[in-house]
Amino acid sequence: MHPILKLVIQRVALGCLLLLAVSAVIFLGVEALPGDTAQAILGQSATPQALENLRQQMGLNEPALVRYFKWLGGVLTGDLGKSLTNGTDIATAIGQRLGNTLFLAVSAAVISVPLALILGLVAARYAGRWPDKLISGITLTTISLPEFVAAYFVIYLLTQVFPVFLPVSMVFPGMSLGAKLHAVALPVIVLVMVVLAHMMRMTRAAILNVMQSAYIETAELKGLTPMQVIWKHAFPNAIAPIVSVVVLNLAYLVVGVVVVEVVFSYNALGQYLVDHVTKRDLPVVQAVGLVFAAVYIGLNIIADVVSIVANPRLRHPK
Amino acid sequence: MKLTLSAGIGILLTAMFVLSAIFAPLIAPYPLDLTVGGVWDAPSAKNWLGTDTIGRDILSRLIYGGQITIFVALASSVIAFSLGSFFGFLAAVRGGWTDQILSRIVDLMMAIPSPIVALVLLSVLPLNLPVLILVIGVLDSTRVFRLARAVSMDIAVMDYVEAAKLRGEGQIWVIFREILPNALSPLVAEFGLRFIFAVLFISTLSFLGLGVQPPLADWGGMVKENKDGLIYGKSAALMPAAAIAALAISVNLVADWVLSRTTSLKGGRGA
Amino acid sequence: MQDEMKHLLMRTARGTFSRRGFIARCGALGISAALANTLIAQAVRAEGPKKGGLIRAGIAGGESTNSLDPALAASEVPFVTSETWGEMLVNVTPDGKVDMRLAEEVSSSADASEWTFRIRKGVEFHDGKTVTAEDVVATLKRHTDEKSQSGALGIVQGISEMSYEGDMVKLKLAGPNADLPFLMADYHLVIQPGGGVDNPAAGIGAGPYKLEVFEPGVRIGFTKNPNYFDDSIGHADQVEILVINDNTARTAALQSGQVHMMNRVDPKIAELLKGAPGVQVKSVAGRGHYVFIMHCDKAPFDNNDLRMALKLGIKRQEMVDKILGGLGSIGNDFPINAAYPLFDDTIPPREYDAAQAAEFYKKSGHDGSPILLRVAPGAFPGAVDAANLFAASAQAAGIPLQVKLEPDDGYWSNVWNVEPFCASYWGGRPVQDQMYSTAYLSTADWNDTKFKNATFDDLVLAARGELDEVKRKEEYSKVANILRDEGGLICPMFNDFVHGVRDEIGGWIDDPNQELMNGRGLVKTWLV
Amino acid sequence: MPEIEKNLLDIQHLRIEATSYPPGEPPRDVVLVDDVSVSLKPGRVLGLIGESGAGKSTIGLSSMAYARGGARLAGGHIILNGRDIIHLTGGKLRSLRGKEVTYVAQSAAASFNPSKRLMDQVIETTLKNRLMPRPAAEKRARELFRKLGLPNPDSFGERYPHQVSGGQLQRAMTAMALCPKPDLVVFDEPTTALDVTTQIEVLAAIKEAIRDTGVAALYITHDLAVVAQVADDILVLRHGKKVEYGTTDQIINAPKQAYTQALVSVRSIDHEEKAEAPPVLSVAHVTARYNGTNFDVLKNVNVELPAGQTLAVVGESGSGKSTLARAITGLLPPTQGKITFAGRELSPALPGRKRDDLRELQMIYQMADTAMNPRQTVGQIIGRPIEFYFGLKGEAKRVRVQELLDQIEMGKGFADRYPAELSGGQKQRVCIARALAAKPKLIICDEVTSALDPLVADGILKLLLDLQRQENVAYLFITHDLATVRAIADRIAVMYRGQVVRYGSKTDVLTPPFDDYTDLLLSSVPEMRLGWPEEVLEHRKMESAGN
Repeated sequence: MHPILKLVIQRVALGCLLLLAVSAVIFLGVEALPGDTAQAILGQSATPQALENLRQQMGLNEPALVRYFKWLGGVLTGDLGKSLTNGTDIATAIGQRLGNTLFLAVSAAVISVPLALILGLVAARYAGRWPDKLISGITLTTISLPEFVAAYFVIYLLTQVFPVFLPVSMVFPGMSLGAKLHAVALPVIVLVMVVLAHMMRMTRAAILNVMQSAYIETAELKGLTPMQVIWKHAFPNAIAPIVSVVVLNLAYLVVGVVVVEVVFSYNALGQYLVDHVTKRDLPVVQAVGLVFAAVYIGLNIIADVVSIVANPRLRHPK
Repeated sequence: MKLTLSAGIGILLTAMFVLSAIFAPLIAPYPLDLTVGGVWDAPSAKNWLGTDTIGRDILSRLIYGGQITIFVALASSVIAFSLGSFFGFLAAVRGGWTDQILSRIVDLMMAIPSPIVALVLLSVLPLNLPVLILVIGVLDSTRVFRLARAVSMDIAVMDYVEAAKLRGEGQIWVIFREILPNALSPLVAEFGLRFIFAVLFISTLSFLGLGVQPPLADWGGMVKENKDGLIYGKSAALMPAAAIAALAISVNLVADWVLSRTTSLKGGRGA
Repeated sequence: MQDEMKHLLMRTARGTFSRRGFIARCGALGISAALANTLIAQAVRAEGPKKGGLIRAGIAGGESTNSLDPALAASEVPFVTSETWGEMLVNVTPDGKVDMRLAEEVSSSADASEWTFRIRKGVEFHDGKTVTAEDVVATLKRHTDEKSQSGALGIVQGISEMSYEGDMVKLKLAGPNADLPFLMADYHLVIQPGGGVDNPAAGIGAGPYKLEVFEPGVRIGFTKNPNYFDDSIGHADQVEILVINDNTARTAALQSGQVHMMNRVDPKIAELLKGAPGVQVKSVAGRGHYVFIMHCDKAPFDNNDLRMALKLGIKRQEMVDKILGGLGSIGNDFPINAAYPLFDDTIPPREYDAAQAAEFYKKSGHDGSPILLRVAPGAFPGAVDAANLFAASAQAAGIPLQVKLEPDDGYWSNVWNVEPFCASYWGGRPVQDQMYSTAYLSTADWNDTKFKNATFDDLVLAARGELDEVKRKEEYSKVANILRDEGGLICPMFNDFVHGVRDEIGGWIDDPNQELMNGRGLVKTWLV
Repeated sequence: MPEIEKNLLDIQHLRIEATSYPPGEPPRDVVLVDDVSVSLKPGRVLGLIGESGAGKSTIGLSSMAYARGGARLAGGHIILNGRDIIHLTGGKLRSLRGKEVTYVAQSAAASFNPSKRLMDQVIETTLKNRLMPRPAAEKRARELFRKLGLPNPDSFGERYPHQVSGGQLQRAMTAMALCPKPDLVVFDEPTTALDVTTQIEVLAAIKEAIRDTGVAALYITHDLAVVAQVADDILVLRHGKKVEYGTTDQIINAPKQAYTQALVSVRSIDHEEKAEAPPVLSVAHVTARYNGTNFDVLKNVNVELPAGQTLAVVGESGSGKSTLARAITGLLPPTQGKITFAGRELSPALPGRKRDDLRELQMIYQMADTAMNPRQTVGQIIGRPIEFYFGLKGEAKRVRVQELLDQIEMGKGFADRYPAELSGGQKQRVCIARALAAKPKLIICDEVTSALDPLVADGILKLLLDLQRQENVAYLFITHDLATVRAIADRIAVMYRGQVVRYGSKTDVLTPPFDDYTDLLLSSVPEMRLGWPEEVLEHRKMESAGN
């Protein structure tokens, strides 16, 4: 078997193992959260009778491990259970909101990733000169700005001063793509601001790091133009680190955007989680947590696989 | 390596923030919670940065807020660091099972997105500074662990470490005398970045209502208090926001500088 | 001047200019109020409602955990939702009269202990079934069930016997109650087919709009119910609720025209919002009040001296000015104000008195450990600031009051009614009795101050059955005084309901009962 | 009348400067090359020779108007094909590089882009300058591969750098340099990184290629014996200044300057092998493998080292000589066999060893820079073992440190310096002192001189011999350089593929008849004689033909 294939398979298997472990941690961890679930659900109007009924119905009296495996079985068969607070089927609820989350993430990624790479290359090309300083300065500012600040700033600018976009970015099934894109414009702008800087800086760093190698000098002594040197000789060898940071940011776009969702009342997974955490709606918290972890691990696997494939030593063994 | 202009600015600003935080009671023109003006007065000679939602002096609150923000951020990044780097070094030096176990645990922790964990934890745990600091610190220590491990892995293969082992030195000596001094500068730079991360993270948490609690004020909370005025061009919320950004930027500049120094120490080619 | 009159008149007719304002303006122009009123009436008739279109409301107070079961409705969005798809036996009109809905006639026995409702004929549920007396009884029965956790439990518990024959519903009460029709207007008591027993969250009712999409915590969409029995309301073809809990986003949405109306305009920005083009600020003096509630059964608040100390340690006028931006009136530590019938305006308002407060505090023998006041920004607009002001003034009186900020999400399930001392608000009720029996009777299941006082209970019950207005007013006065001096309620202010409404909206009426025209803002307005 | 041939390259009064940033000090300008003039006619080969820091590479690269990290061409003229290129920039400069002048770097392994096929890299400049269409370029490349004696030249270009050996890469790099038919090729220590047996072949190949293509060349090296083989003229440099400039024959046979004479006479130390003595170390039937691998890097090794004497372990990279050291120190516990040290058997693994075992068995490394903690002063570095083994503190320790510093011929004031402030030789001396501080019976020296310039290396060897006399300490001396072996060994073990192929006293090992490998090894050692590599290779051809 080709060594790459072997490595990739190993990596994927490892990821699945990790995911399994994570699922256990999430389940038991959430179970261990302080606070009486039943009480939290029924809230003020909870009579002892109702509480007891609920505990029974939730099987809170069974041992944790049993409940974990029951849950896991459900997950594997695509059944995430029902929300305790309003009895809706979690899988379907998550399905739609995950769709929205991904939609936002992808829209932001499509803009930010290429932009980041280009800026990174340019900055590396003119390292230490004014274009580099300019780019670095701008990105440094955006990286240092809390999301919510950026968010309110664009709201003020683009819905009040220049009313071109809508401040509330809810998207619904049946909206046309155009309408959706128009709706999420503001959160996308904010997210791009946030992730662009990081990716661009890492791209620049990775390239400059490779620029230290002797074969770059060889390329220079071949009389290649600086851009040729970077593009032909530096970039191919900087792919692995760049990919890993890109993936890191993609993951962030999926799991880290609660604030943006809140500010723009964007109906995605983050807010869904926040709402249910405080209600101790355990099944939901566990399900969402698992989904997030899965996305995260999945992306990391992709990153590893890419860097494996990008490595000529592995691609063309001796 | 000479001190660059940007680094100079960074150090200057950082120092300014820290000092004003330390001597807050001395410099703040008004007490934290005193109402001295109307709602959202514009900046004036009396209130340099204007007043907030219930007419408290923003400058004063900024200064006191800095105290909290910087303290919490500092404390949590210190925790993140002591934890992360110690275990990172241990993993690198011990290798074998120790490394395996520690690394897998960290993988596990990192596989569950930290904002989510923070959200879940903080919305159920009692909200006070120690808890806040601890949560941020522990969550953040994983990244430090990775870095510390990577850096010390490079150092651990150096001949002088092998020499120390051959001499019969104990692990503590190897970690603290042979590895730590050489891993310091990249770690210092990382510390800067972690600190910024903590500042932003705290602000965000406070913004979500899960962070610093009144009557204490931190910058994130202040933005939250005053944000409603933003869309009417009331500058109140921009002040703490700017403060956060300024602090982050200045520390960033310093960190970048340290980082560039360390890479230039590592050498690469050239005269 | 002619033009100005016309313009104002038109806007008044559409409800985008307040009646009061118009009459005042007329006064300024030397026109008698009487004439002004007739002018308005004519104008409104001339203007008339426009049909069609889509009306959107941006409403705060909804979570993705909300359910469609009217019994569970506890916050703003579910309330407006059930008011839009559901229909009750009766409503309450802005001027406090009973408004016949599914019931077309109400009558009572002489001692007000037995009531009969005649159900309107030929009204259909959204699923095509006809509304019958049986459905009504089934509905009421469902709310009496312990497990249903209905917010109306307290109300229906007062009914000892329900029966129907033909289109008549008979209710025998445990004790006499002159206000029963008002109770039947409670928003939990949406009439559902078969009482909604088999599927309470189906969203099937007899209301003016049919439920189209229900995305809890996001949006709820409706289309017009063609078979609705009353075409004087329900003008738009479609209406939609967008759940926007974030104040800034909500306001921005209104200004950018993304929504036509919003609730909970933060008083701080009311002034600023008035300046914005195309937007009206509608502030309605209502029965809603912002409160700090203590559990009378939990230390240290089980000590009345401490409670009194806190009551004296708050600056009410400052609250009204700073928190309500003047859009409200001071409260007097009982939940009733001039907006209620039979209100006793002779009870002296309680003033801030540091000395006395300190005295009471000393008397209470409290150990001086910090007294935690829990508050979330969403408890009521400006809640956090209010709490900080309270803390400041109390500390000035030597009371170690400390504010503890809680997250918005889940505040109503984890803090309110759970923690012994927190900020809260009440929307108010159409009549005094209902207010008291919902929250202050020992048996009340929303008794969020855990106030248990036999004499108080007896007085409330007596007043409830009392048909003699004078006697009744005296009794309510006593009730108010007991609560004011012994209760766990600190009520510094009655808030106006402050709404933002766009100029395109016609037919807006100031309704003191509840926010958003008693929850029917989407139903009763139209697009101009 | 015949016109005189024009110079291809004319370097006049060249001055190259750089700015250095010493830690903790203000940056200052240093002169790398100072007033050097030299000229080169077409088709001729000029050897640039000198120790590290002599500025030979800097001059070589200046002929491409290129200066490394931060250095700048500060003065003089570089006239190539009749025009001064010192101030060329942009397109003009780029069309010069890789077309008129090409470059062969010291470490081809690092100088090839790991993620591109060799062929694409070899013909890159040819295509870029549109010298010929791709097929033609590839054809030429294959020819060059063949000429340079690369294995199956037709498919060689399809490989990636990591798929071929160091020697082959070095030849590929030469092919890359020759491909665009340049006027001048700069060879920068092209064989230094190679094993002797490979070096001789590459050297011959390069020499032949130069002759056939008639290209002019600058050949940079620190090894006179090597440069003697290829160069027509030699420029001897020191500290960036010209020392001596003349024909190869003159420089080698009649050096005028003292420094040149020193270079020529380097490695002339010899030393009498000592009589038998009881062994301080004996390695019996040691076999070892790295865990996770399934083949033995040491196969049944048996050697003995008499007290106070030197056992030289010779072999090329990968022969397992360093592994032997690791096995003895306990870093790599043997799978079989036993190691007896000072009469007692050592526990195979490091943790099991007694403190005295550790103390009496010290080690010195090849790379002195990585062998010392850059954050510790010389005093701390040497002082630690003193404190650790003998518990000396404060003044006593300081005195002992100074003693040792004197022993390694480093005067006062060094104790407070950091490694970064020392020269290569000084660093290695400090390492020796650190070993001595433990009062060891045996010091393992792993290639301790191979990273140093010849003269410095000699100094170190002399020092080691003196110390052996004074302290009666034994050395296990690992090296690939037979000259060094001659200089210091009492006994020799020749290793090849993890086995000791020849073992005995120096005289026995170095006198014929040889086994094949030792023969190969010995014959590959560079000699000053002109035409030496050809002879050797010719001889080998015949032998292999004979068998």
